Amino acid sequence: QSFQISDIRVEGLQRVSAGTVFSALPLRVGDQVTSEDIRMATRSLFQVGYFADVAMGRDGDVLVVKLEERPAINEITIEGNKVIKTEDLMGSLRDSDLFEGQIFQRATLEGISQALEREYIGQGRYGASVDIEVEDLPRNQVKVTVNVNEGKPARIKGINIVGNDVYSEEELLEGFELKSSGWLSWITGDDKYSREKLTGDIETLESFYLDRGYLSFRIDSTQVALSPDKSKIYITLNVSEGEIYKVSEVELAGDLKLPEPLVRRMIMLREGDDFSQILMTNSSEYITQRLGNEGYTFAEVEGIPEKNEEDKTVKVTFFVDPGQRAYVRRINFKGNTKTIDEVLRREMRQMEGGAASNSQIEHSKIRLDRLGFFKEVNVETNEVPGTSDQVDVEYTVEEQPSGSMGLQIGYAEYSGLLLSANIQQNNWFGTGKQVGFSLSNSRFRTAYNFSYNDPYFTKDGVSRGINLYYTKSDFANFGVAGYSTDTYGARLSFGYPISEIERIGFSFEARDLTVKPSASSPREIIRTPVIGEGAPYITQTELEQMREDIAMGRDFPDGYSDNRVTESVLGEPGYLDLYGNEFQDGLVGFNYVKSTLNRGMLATRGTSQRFSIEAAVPGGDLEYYKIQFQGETYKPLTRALTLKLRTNLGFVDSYGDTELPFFEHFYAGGFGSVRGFERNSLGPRSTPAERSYTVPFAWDDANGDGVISDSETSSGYLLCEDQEAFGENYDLDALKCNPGELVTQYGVRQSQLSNRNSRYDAFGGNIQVEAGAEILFPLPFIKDQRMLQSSFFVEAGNVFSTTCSERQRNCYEPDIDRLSASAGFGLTWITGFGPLTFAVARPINENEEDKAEFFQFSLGGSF
Amino acid sequence: CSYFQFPGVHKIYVQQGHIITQEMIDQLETGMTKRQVRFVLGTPLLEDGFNQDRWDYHYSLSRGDENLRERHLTVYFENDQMTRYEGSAVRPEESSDEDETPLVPTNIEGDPLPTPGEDVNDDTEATPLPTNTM
Amino acid sequence: CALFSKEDGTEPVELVDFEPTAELDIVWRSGVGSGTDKAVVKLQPALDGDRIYAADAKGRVFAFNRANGKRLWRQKTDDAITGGVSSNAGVLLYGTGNGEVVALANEDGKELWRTALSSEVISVPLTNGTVVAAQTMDGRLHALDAETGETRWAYDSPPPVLTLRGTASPLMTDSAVIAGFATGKVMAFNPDNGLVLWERRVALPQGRSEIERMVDVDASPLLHEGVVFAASFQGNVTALGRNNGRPVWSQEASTHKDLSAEGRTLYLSEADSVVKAFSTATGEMRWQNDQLLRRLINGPQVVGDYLAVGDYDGYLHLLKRDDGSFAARRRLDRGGISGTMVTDGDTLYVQTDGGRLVALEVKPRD
Amino acid sequence: CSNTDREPEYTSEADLYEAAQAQMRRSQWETAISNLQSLEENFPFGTYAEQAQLELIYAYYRSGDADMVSATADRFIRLHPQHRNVDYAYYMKGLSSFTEGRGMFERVLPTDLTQRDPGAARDSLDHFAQLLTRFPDSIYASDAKRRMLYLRNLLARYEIHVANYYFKRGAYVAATNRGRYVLENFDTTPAVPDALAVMVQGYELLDMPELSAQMLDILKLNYPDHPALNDDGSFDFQYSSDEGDRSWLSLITFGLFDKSEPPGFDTRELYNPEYQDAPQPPSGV
Repeated sequence: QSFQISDIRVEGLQRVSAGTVFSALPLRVGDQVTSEDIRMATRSLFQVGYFADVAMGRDGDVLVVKLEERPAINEITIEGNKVIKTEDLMGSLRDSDLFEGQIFQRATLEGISQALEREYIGQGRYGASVDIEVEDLPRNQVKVTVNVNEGKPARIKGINIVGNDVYSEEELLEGFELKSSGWLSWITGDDKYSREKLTGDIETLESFYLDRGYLSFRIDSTQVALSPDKSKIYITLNVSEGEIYKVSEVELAGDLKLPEPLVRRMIMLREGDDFSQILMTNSSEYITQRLGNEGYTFAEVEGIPEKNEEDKTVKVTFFVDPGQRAYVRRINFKGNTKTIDEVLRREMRQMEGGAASNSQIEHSKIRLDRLGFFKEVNVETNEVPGTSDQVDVEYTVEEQPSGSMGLQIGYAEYSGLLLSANIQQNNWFGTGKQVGFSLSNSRFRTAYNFSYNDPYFTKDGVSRGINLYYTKSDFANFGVAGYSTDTYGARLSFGYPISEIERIGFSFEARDLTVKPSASSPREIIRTPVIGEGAPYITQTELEQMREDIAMGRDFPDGYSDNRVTESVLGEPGYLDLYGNEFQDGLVGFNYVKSTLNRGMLATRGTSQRFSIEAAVPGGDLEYYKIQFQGETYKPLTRALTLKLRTNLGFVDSYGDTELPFFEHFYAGGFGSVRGFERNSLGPRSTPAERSYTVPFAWDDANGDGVISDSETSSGYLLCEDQEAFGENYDLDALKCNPGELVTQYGVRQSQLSNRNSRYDAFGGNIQVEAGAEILFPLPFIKDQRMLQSSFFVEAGNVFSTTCSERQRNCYEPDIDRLSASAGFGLTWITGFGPLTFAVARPINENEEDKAEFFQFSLGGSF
Repeated sequence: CSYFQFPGVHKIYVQQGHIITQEMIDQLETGMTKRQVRFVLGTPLLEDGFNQDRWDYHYSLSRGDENLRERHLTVYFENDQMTRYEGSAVRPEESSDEDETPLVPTNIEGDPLPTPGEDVNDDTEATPLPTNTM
Repeated sequence: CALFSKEDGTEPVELVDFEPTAELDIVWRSGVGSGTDKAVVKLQPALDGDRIYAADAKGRVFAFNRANGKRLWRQKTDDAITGGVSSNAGVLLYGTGNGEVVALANEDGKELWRTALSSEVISVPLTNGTVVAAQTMDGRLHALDAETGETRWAYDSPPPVLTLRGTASPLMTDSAVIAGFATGKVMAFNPDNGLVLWERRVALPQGRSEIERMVDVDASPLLHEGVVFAASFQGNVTALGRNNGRPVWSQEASTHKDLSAEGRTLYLSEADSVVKAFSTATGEMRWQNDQLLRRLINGPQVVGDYLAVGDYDGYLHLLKRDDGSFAARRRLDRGGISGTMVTDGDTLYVQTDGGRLVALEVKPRD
Repeated sequence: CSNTDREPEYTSEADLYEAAQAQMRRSQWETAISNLQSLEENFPFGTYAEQAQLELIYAYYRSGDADMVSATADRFIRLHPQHRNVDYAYYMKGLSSFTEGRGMFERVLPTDLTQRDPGAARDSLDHFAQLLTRFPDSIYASDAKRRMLYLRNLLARYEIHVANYYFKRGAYVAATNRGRYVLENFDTTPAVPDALAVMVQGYELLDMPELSAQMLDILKLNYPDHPALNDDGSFDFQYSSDEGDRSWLSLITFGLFDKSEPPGFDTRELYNPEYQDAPQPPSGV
């Protein structure tokens, strides 16, 4: 019997919303309903899957729907999983839509264990097992606990190729991705089996033989066998090699669009050669690409070999189908949320509205990579819907920090408040302009520097840049460095491309430089005075003090007067003595750069050479020229390893009669030069200033109490060997005085011999030779490798000098085994604050004076 | 606005528009429908919404500010039938050989094709495609 | 719950101690090259007349006098021997990892012939004097001419995607060649022309993953009193009529080691190293010994009224045939015992993985 | 191994909701989020359940977690397809991707978004469009429309910048097509006058004078006050195929100083209002 529904009442709803029930219920108020309709409705409600039980009742003309909801999963916990992280497992559960809040069904249990087991088998852990406990919770919820026993990972213990006579097993297995467990396997994990890798390796094996002419090579069968305890895997490949086929004839077919001889020149298979699949595919790729350059973006070229079994020869026909010439409608950029569009578009070699050329599109991608602003650049060419000859080119970039900034505020008792800030941005506000300014201020040093360069001052890439700098320091009383320089000046530089990969540049600089010797300036810089023959040297300050005393009429031993403090007294002249310490100069520079590096930062392919020459313009105070060459090249060794070779050569000399200024010397050691040694610590040493500490003075014990008191000291200078001046009972030997040494009126202290200044600071040299070889390798366990570059390196280098004075230590003419060398591990990481570089290195060849430094670290180095 | 610049500044080729050869023009006949013209000459890049009955095929090649070559072809229609065309092919078949600049210049220096018969066995990795065609 | 101990339930169980009721006396002992060097191979000695032949994985073949172990001759080859040796009718046979079957004259070890097959030979090639049968990893059974080694016929039964390492050695009788395959089937062929006499499925692959569906018959079929016994991995052990393969009985079992039988009892070592005894007539299980759990024991071998079985640590265990309880135990070689052992009824010959050949006799302890 | 500690005994549903409201007022978004989550988990059918989910969406938005905003909004839409405030969920999905591209960098420093890839803002166009198709009369419809308009202006102006570059580069077909793209796709945006100017100049440089004149008439008709128009109605071409004049300074310094570079078309001040901030969710239970 049927009845008309006057109303529908739903009971037992907890978690599911009424809306879902009504949308699933095929009946509506007012329908004439039979028992058959009700049975249908019940079934459809069941299909929703949320309800354990559905009962339809009638209360007069009201349809009563009694529902019992299935429990919902309140919580899923996974225990015992080490190899695969919980989120990944949860992720795969979510893929088979099992997650918290989901309705729990019997099938869910089966679903969970199946999903997890599939996950483990995918990792080659065949022995893994999963069991699940379900625990009821109040309010119709359940807690699901999954404990996983991951078992041992199945490792490949043997790969055996049967039937290979011509090539040895090692040769064949070398190109395989799957390897049997070796000592490196725990890092690379190449002994974990996966079916995709095996199919990939089988293809590698097939192409190995086809590339060498074995056209009838066949893989008869492959077996993957597991040891009974499911922990060891054995792979067997049964092959039959067949013979080498020779190329009998090479034919071209189809519409070449290019003159035939040009196309033939690109085919690398000649009659009579052994057939080679790789040469055939490469030839077709070159032709395809050449057609692409002519605008035939959709060209297809295919080489078809036809075997002749009897005489083991093969006829190769290249079918060329140029397809229609394609044009680029639009070039779109995605991902440059910071860099402005023009900075990317000006690197494009493919024009919108022009014929599409694959090599130009690819070349433009490399130019974007070379900017150094992007971590990743990808390009896609998509057909414009509705046309057969128009494409849109999509460049997707991922931006990376392309600069460094730092702020240091500190206080040190010797330097007072130290404040320094520096910002160097190669993509200033995304405009592609390079802007950098730094200011640092402390009690003994203030320095300001501003640099600005616009690489695209003109659309063709003429760059223009200015650089202003001002530093002022006064180390005078503080013997930190051998000298300090105050300098200010401005530099205008510009450059332009002379080809796609070569640039030349010029720079004009005006510089005013003042050298300030410090108390411990070495003698090469400023002479150290000596009083009389054989007497020890005294410092400049002490010489000034003597002059003052003379001027004030202090009594000097006879014969010493201001005129004595003459040439002979002052020791051999240092540089500043000869040329003063104020230098105004104009500097002219020229540089030539050729770079095919594939990325602006952390390159992994290509070569770059930079040659530069800088000279002081005659008429300035200095007359020197400086020639430098930097070169680096990257060669792929294997899929993961890259060899980086680097060299750095420099030569500076004077051309006029003024000598080479010491502040233009090259230094070596530390980052960017020879890691493992202290920064700028290699090469020739300066001779330390002679200093005499002994300042004995005369004292006659007038009151005989043996205690020095002011009244008893005499003033003025005494000749230290003059016993009578000191008074009879004064023991001169205790004075340890050097004959001819003047003594002043200060008190007698326990006299110290004038000790040499023990620090032999590096003085630099005018010839710089550096070279380094590095093996770049991906760090294990790290997913995003694009911001990291780690390497084992061997570096050697030193600075030499052609004008060594005999008293300078460690100063040699250029000589190979004088190169200080080190080996170690280096890491560079590009962070928002600039490149962070670490190095750990051990010297393998040291000169006497070199100071090794095992661990070195730098943040925000300029680049 | 060209201005005197340093000698030897590397300027890139800028190529715009369609390469229409004489062979294509010979295939044009009056009365052809738009679909047929599109098949012969290709989809016009400068399809102007305001002038449905006029298709312009412009070609230009310049380097820096020097205009090396410019051609133009306009096709006129009346209710989907070609009435006439005016203009010339980019490279008339019998062009003199002094006009050597290529139709689609590559802004890539030195296109190093590997010398034929390069020995395959020595390279460890399969010879990579010459991607950075420097 | 054990927080720190390494136990995760997959280590071999400790040896239980017991009151020995028999003694294992070593008759003689001699070296057989370098043993199996950890490769999963099937090396076992072969008894022929008063000699015993054996080979190691590096290609050295030896012949000894069975009574005193004196070495008669030694042949050095550079084959990677992965299956062997067997000796019959003057011909000594072994299979190599490079897919070859090699025949030597068992008189002096000189090479008679060598034939390349389609894949690795990881089981013992056998001959009945006229035909040599060998099984290769790609699931093929090859029959070669015993004199010349030329292939007479071959049967191909392609294995499933994932198989167990190793294959069964074929069973040669005068009238048939019976071979077990990775598909879980046992087939009998006419040795002269390769005609299929009968075919029987030992176990059906079930389960979801490829692992659960492995049902390889790696244990060599055993002929005992007119009944052929065959057993599969993760499957069953079954008794089949000799000439038509009709099943007599079938029991659940999972083994990949060779079986042995004596009187009315069949003995086998399960994959998880439980030793079981079944009645040859009804298949009903007489007893089982699970005190060697997960010690990777090899196939059992009857000697006198005892049953010998060796384990991964090199111990040789002697069980009483009537109830399976331990009777004696002796350590032969630290390298482990995994190959099948051979006996002539009262002397047991064991080739250990470390490269030793030991002849033992059992003396009841008074 | 000890079993995990049981969660604190739940306070009543109302207290949890009030606590979350208070935290939101004090913009302690993290704690508000955890309270709202525990409320939803432990009282899935309480009176506050649905409202808590809406508040959760808003809390995630204010805490800047765009992914969680769209995830929570999707879940709300799936669970309560007919809820009266479900339009808020659609709206918040659009809004979260609208502001996602704006890192601290852009908000603080004045960056011209029309020259860059709007990033996620491009997806918010479809979210808002979805909102407008499903709930044309939702209270958020007008705000969504205004945001869509703002985004379309952004994308249109982007095209004009590209056209200016291609004029500088000398790729006149490319420049003209960029102009046409604006007319065809962004016809009501304030970039249209500049697009017309681009096409006038483009056709001129492609020496197709009649098309250029046609475009000029349209420009003069619709935007007589466009700066590129001279008083006599002719067009002030920034590029011309013949020689432009150059200051003597740029002549002698090889063009390194005072290079005369045409500014390109940019009449944003004239025709383009801006639009920025975002409203609160609907209150009331």
